Amino acid sequence: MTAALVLEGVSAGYGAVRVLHGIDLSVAEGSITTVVGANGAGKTTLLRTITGQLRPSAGSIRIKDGKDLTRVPVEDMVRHGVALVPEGRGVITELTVDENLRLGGLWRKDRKAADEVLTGMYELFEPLARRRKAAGHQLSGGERQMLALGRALMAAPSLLLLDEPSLGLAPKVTAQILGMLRRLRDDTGLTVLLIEQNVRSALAVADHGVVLNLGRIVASRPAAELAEDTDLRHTYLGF
Amino acid sequence: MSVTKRYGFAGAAMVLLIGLTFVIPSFSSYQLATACAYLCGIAGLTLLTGAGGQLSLGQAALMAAGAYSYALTANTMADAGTEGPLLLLVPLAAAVIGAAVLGLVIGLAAGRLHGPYLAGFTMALVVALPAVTSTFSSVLGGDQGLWITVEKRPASLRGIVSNEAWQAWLAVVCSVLVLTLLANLLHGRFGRHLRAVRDNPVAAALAGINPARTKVTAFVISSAAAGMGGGLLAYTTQSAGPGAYSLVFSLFLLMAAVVGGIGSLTGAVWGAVLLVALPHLISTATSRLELSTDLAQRLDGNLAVAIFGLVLVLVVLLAPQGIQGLLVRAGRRLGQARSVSVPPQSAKSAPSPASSTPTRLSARHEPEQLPATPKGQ
Amino acid sequence: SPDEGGEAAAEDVPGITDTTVTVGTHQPLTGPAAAGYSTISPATKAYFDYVNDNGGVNGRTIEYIVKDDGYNPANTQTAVREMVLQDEVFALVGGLGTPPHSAVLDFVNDNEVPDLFVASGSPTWNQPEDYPYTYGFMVDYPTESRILATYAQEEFPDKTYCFFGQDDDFGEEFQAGLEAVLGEDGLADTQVYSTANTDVAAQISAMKEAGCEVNFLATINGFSAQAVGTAAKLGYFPQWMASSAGGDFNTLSGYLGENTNKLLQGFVSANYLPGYSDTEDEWTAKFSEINEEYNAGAPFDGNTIFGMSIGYLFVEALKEAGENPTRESLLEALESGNVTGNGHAPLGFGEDSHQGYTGAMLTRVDNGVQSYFGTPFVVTGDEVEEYTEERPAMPADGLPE
Amino acid sequence: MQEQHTDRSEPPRLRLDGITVRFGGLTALDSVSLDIPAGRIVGVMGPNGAGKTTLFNVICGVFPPTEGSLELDGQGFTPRPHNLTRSGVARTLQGLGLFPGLTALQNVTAGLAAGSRGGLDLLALPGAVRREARLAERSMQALEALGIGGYAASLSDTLPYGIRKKVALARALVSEPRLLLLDEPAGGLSHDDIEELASIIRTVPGDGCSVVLVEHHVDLVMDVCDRIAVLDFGRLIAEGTPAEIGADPAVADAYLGVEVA
Amino acid sequence: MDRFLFLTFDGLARGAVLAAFALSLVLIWRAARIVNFAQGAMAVAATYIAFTVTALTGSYWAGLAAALVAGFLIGALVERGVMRFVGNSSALNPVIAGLGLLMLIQAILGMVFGNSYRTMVTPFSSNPVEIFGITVFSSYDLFVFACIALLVGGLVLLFTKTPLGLRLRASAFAPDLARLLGVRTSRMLTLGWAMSSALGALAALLVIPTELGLNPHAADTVFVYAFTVAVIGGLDSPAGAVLGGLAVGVLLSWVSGYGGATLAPIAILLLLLAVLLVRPGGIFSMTKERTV
Ligand SMILES: Nc1ncnc2c1ncn2[C@@H]1O[C@H](COP(=O)(O)OP(=O)(O)OP(=O)(O)O)[C@@H](O)[C@H]1O
Ligand SMILES: Nc1ncnc2c1ncn2[C@@H]1O[C@H](COP(=O)(O)OP(=O)(O)OP(=O)(O)O)[C@@H](O)[C@H]1O
Ligand SMILES: [Mg+2]
Ligand SMILES: [Mg+2]
Repeated sequence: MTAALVLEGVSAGYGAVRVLHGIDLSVAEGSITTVVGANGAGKTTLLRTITGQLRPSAGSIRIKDGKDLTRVPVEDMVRHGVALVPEGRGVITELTVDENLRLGGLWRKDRKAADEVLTGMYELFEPLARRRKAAGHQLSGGERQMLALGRALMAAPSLLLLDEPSLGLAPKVTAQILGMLRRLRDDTGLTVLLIEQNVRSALAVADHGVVLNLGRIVASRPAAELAEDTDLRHTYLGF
Repeated sequence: MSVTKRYGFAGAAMVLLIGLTFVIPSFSSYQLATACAYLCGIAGLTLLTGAGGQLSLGQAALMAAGAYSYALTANTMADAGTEGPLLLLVPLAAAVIGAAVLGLVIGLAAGRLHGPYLAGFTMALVVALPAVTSTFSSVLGGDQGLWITVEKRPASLRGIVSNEAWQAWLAVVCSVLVLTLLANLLHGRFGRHLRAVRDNPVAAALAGINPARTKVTAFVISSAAAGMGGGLLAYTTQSAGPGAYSLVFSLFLLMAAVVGGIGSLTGAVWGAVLLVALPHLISTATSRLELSTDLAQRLDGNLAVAIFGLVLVLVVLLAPQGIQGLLVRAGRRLGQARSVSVPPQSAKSAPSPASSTPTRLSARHEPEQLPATPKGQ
Repeated sequence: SPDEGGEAAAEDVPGITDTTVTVGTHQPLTGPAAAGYSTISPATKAYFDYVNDNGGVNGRTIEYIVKDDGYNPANTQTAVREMVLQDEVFALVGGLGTPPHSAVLDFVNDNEVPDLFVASGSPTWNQPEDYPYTYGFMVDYPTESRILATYAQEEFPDKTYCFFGQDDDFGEEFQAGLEAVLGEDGLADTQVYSTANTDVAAQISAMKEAGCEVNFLATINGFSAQAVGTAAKLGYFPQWMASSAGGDFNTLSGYLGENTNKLLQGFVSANYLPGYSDTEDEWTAKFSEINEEYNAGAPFDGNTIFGMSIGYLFVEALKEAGENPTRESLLEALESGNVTGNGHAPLGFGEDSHQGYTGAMLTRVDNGVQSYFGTPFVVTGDEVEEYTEERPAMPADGLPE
Repeated sequence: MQEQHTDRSEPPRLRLDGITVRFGGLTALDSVSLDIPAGRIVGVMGPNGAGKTTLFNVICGVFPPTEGSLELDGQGFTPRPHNLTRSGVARTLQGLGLFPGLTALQNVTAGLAAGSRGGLDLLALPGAVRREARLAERSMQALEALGIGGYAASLSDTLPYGIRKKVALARALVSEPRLLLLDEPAGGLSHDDIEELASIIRTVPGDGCSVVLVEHHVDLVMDVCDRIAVLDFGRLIAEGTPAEIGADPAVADAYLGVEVA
Repeated sequence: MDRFLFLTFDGLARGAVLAAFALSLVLIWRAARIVNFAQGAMAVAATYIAFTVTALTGSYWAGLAAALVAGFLIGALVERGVMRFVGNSSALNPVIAGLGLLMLIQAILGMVFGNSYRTMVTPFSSNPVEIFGITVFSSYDLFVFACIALLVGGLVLLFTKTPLGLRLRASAFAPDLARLLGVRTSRMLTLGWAMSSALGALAALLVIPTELGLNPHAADTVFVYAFTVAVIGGLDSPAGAVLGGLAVGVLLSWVSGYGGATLAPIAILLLLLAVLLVRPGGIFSMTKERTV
């Protein structure tokens, strides 16, 4: 199996503060990999580094075709098939639901396909269909999270990065979303890098699990194995 | 700074500046007096805009309210035959009260506005000032404004200090007083409430702070400070007229506050100094240039304005935290250099990025939209 | 005699050394008002340079400090204090504008600095009791308007008179002069404008509807042009009678463009200084020459004449003040009545008057040429009389004896 | 569904009576009636957009209900946000709701604003300075009670997320409320932190304070709550003990869904 | 009645230009969340270029094209050269940078072109036409109306119907997010500035012939009124700018005509107050923002 994303010795931080220390990570194509870890472990920082919002101080980040992501500007990420659902419901509150969604597919040349996907999104996220014309700021927390996810999917990414998608979502919706991620993986070969606080569900849905602690990877194993390892869970995940 | 220290510092500053008037030429004393008057207005903006997040372009109108209150009170008292210290103190008090009352009226309306809407409203206010003075020209003296009968320096001082030095004394005492009171407010309960309302009005309300009242109060306080500034200007220049409190002047006050560093009252001091010294320095320097007649005519005045504009742009680009921010950073670097052997701060305290002043006036980046802000809604 | 003042050692007099006399002025070199007035002080400076090149005044060259105040009284206050306290000027010459100069009136008089030839038509400067150091220059607005009104009564009797003016002292004082002549209800309609709004269609259309036939203008040049231009657009062509502050043909044609000659045909305005288009005039010829040589050939217009005339008047006064002038001797020179200037009407300077030009002459535009006609008039009290005396002849080379 | 207004001798801490909220055409709350007994923890669950936050907003007076009324301790209650803490009600916001420009300690002290009525400490007289010191001390105790005293002097937006959540909680607790409204306090917290949060919430009713807890962490809600109400499309679809709710098929259908296999 | 109609028409003509200028402010606000205080000076600079081109070629239309191009370039230059580097540590900084640019540009114009007024020609007669004895618009006014209608229509379409418009808005509201979605925000920002500046230049070019003439300060008052107009209309709303512009134009005309020119600024202040008290975000502000 080829790797959709490979990090080698990636270090990054904010100013003088180093958050990530020599991360080595390989995400297999068409798999769901989850990164778990305590608050402040550096999970969000990891995603920010991959998407180019933060420049790594060392190491390389490559995608499937060997393309070095560290040289790709943020605005070209989607063109390389990388989409991010940022932490904290990155909804553009001044735009309507519809506009937010359309924005996600805007970079694509074929309008038709984008329109179809749009209809698909409304089917996927029913509550959004009811609020099509509502401005982003009117939405409830969970509605916003759905919108952010839908928008990222509009870009038809090959590598989807999710930062705590379950935050503030009803269990039913969380389950739906995770289920959907699996379906997308199976149907379209989508690769997912999932960051979750909700470790149990995350490990349940993922193929591979990575534990991040204080900016270092302390374990990287098949998800099922991780879920079984009580010692590790107690030490780093607290249950 | 503890309260005692603050009072000590204020006292020392007063003594020092008054002492200074004995060594500097009288024109410099006049400049000192104007700088102090400006300082009152700028410090008011620091509180309103810096800590309160309300962008006002109308500070000049409130200074004008102070100046006119001074003028009307002083002239009425003088006509009634009052003399002595009363003729100085009562009009000054009137200046503060007059501006505060106007500030209350405006604040009641402005308290509901935010960002550019408040800016637009306050700008319209300054622009309307000349119209107001000519509409009520029988009282306010129209375009030319009012002459003021002022109480000159006490007879006992006449031989010792120049009129300009005396004006500087008065301005120094009043502005240090204003600054101290503002510092008390900003470092106390009110400052906390003001910043809370600025940062998150809903959360502030839920914490028991009345956002509307806090905003209006900030407006009133800022206006009162401006009123003191206007009163001092009225005293030193013996006049109160609309031309002196134009939109341009209002914008200059704001520039001074920002360029000095809107995050702190010390920044306001730098701003006031700059506002007085910079144009002076630039025009002195440009007038030194030896130029051909033709060139001189093109550059006359324009060169000074161009340099001033350029300086503003450069300061914003190179020192966005203003002069005070620059000094603080330099100080910190110095401190760091000195204490290399001391281990970095305890691991517990999180890294603090260069402290910023979160004034959300132009809503350039709503924090919510920044992926860097975790989990906010 | 003024020479008595000469006994004081030159060093004791502020602004005077053995070789120099330093004077200052405040002018709007920048800001919105610069468009109308920023060319005046260069003209004055050109004249001073000319004098300096010709030996100066009693061996002293004139140093002329020009401070930009942007027409903002607050800046004027700083600028004038700097000149008086720091630069220690001998006198202020030609400070410009009513609001800016009003702001420093008390200060200069408290500091006993001669404050000469204020460039504004306000009667404020003529208060020798309260402001003994301040002298006017321009014919004041009420004087001008009396002359214009009197002429209108004679030339255009039984017409409907109206007034269009600036919403400040300029307009008010001008209007007062008109009403003194025409009577309380002599004006059928009065309209004002504010400099903040250049659209005057509302006012001009009102005057048209009121049937105004003779319109007096207390306007600065830009607004005279707006008034005339707007009226023409409305197909309205009344007789215009303008103040000297807003009747400069060259400037007006700059605003009005191509149609100037047609629009300004018959335009009457008051003036008292040599006309710049009057090439026959010896003063004009000389000033034009100086302008070429010392003012980099800047456009020669009413402002140039105005600036140079102020310069001339000051040099004349300085000469009169004696070998070693003092501030006192300078003022005595002015009070002596020997300083005459170059205007068509006499100066009012004397023991109990600091009034500048006491009268004016009228100009009319004919086929694109603005020229004087008739005799000058002077005003005493409410009386407008013809002034028959000759204008002072220009001394050799335009340098006061 | 069961009878909501069970007659008891003691009035409930909070009574919602037929609360309806409409935003234009959207009915966010549809005649919701609910009692919050004194000294109890009541959970409110429901799908996204069900109206949970809106319910809090009505209780806090952010906007008035379109219909219906409120009672606090048996008295009619027309809330206004800035008077809430004075009435003994405190609320945390979904998200954080901290003041980034203030330190952690100042953030908490701001929660005591209601106690320090009006006045401007213009002269910083000794009395005012002492009072400020007392407030700071109380706030410090609140921080320490949650074990985060060490962060008191840090600007709040430089703190780790978990700590910030606690600061927000401390700010609500410091005013010693009789009714505490928590909107998704566990959102974004890791497992450890949630356990800790649960134990903190459990201690609150010790002082007679009632808690209303809106949360999507079903485990947490089931664990700490005495009673649970479930909203769906603005309607109250179930109310009962955690066990009853857990067994309610309507709730499972509307909210819990099927666990991911 | 005639007079009333005359004043109304005159006010509409003037208001149209205010609207155009206000629209340019709205555009920059939407693109960068900045109130650009240098807008007036930038527009005047472009107008000077138009003036020079017209003087050289003798064609008004060449001048008009030059104004648009120059405006576009000046806007891009200001954004690329200055505004882009203004940090966002305080939202006040762009305001101050704008003021600095304002002074700089005006001073440079003064140095290069001098302070005096220059007459600008108009392509059509500015003499109003009389219909049924009532003086209405001049052909120049109609030309102005046409230009502005065209622009407003174009802008509305651009922003609501085109992907470019969506990109522009997205990068204005949330640049960081927009970038992640593939929007080249930096280009959008420059484009926004350039378009706005071109529009400002056009507005200046249209208004200056009806005023005193071209001068470094020619747009000072226009800027002040246009800012007020934009605030009245709601800074985010092009339609608001147009409506606000016409309203303020007519109000100015009525007040000057019936009450006296002096009262005009007071009337505007009162209008602003009235509007903002009822709608603190301007007439066309979006639905009230949800804060909790
Ligand atoms: N913009 C920033 N500037 C400075 N430090 C930061 C910044 N953002 C995060 N940090 C620090 O970097 C570390 C890692 O943060 P990060 O957000 O990556 O953690 P996380 O694993 O995503 O945590 P959480 O589970 O709370 O989302 C933390 O110590 C945090 O304080
Ligand atoms: N101020 C408002 N304006 C318009 N619609 C609103 C407003 N507030 C809430 N709504 C709508 O009302 C519904 C209920 O919102 P609410 O925030 O109460 O949901 P919630 O139950 O808290 O959801 P979540 O669990 O996702 O936070 C949503 O559809 C929301 O879009
Ligand atoms: Mg994170
Ligand atoms: Mg909610």
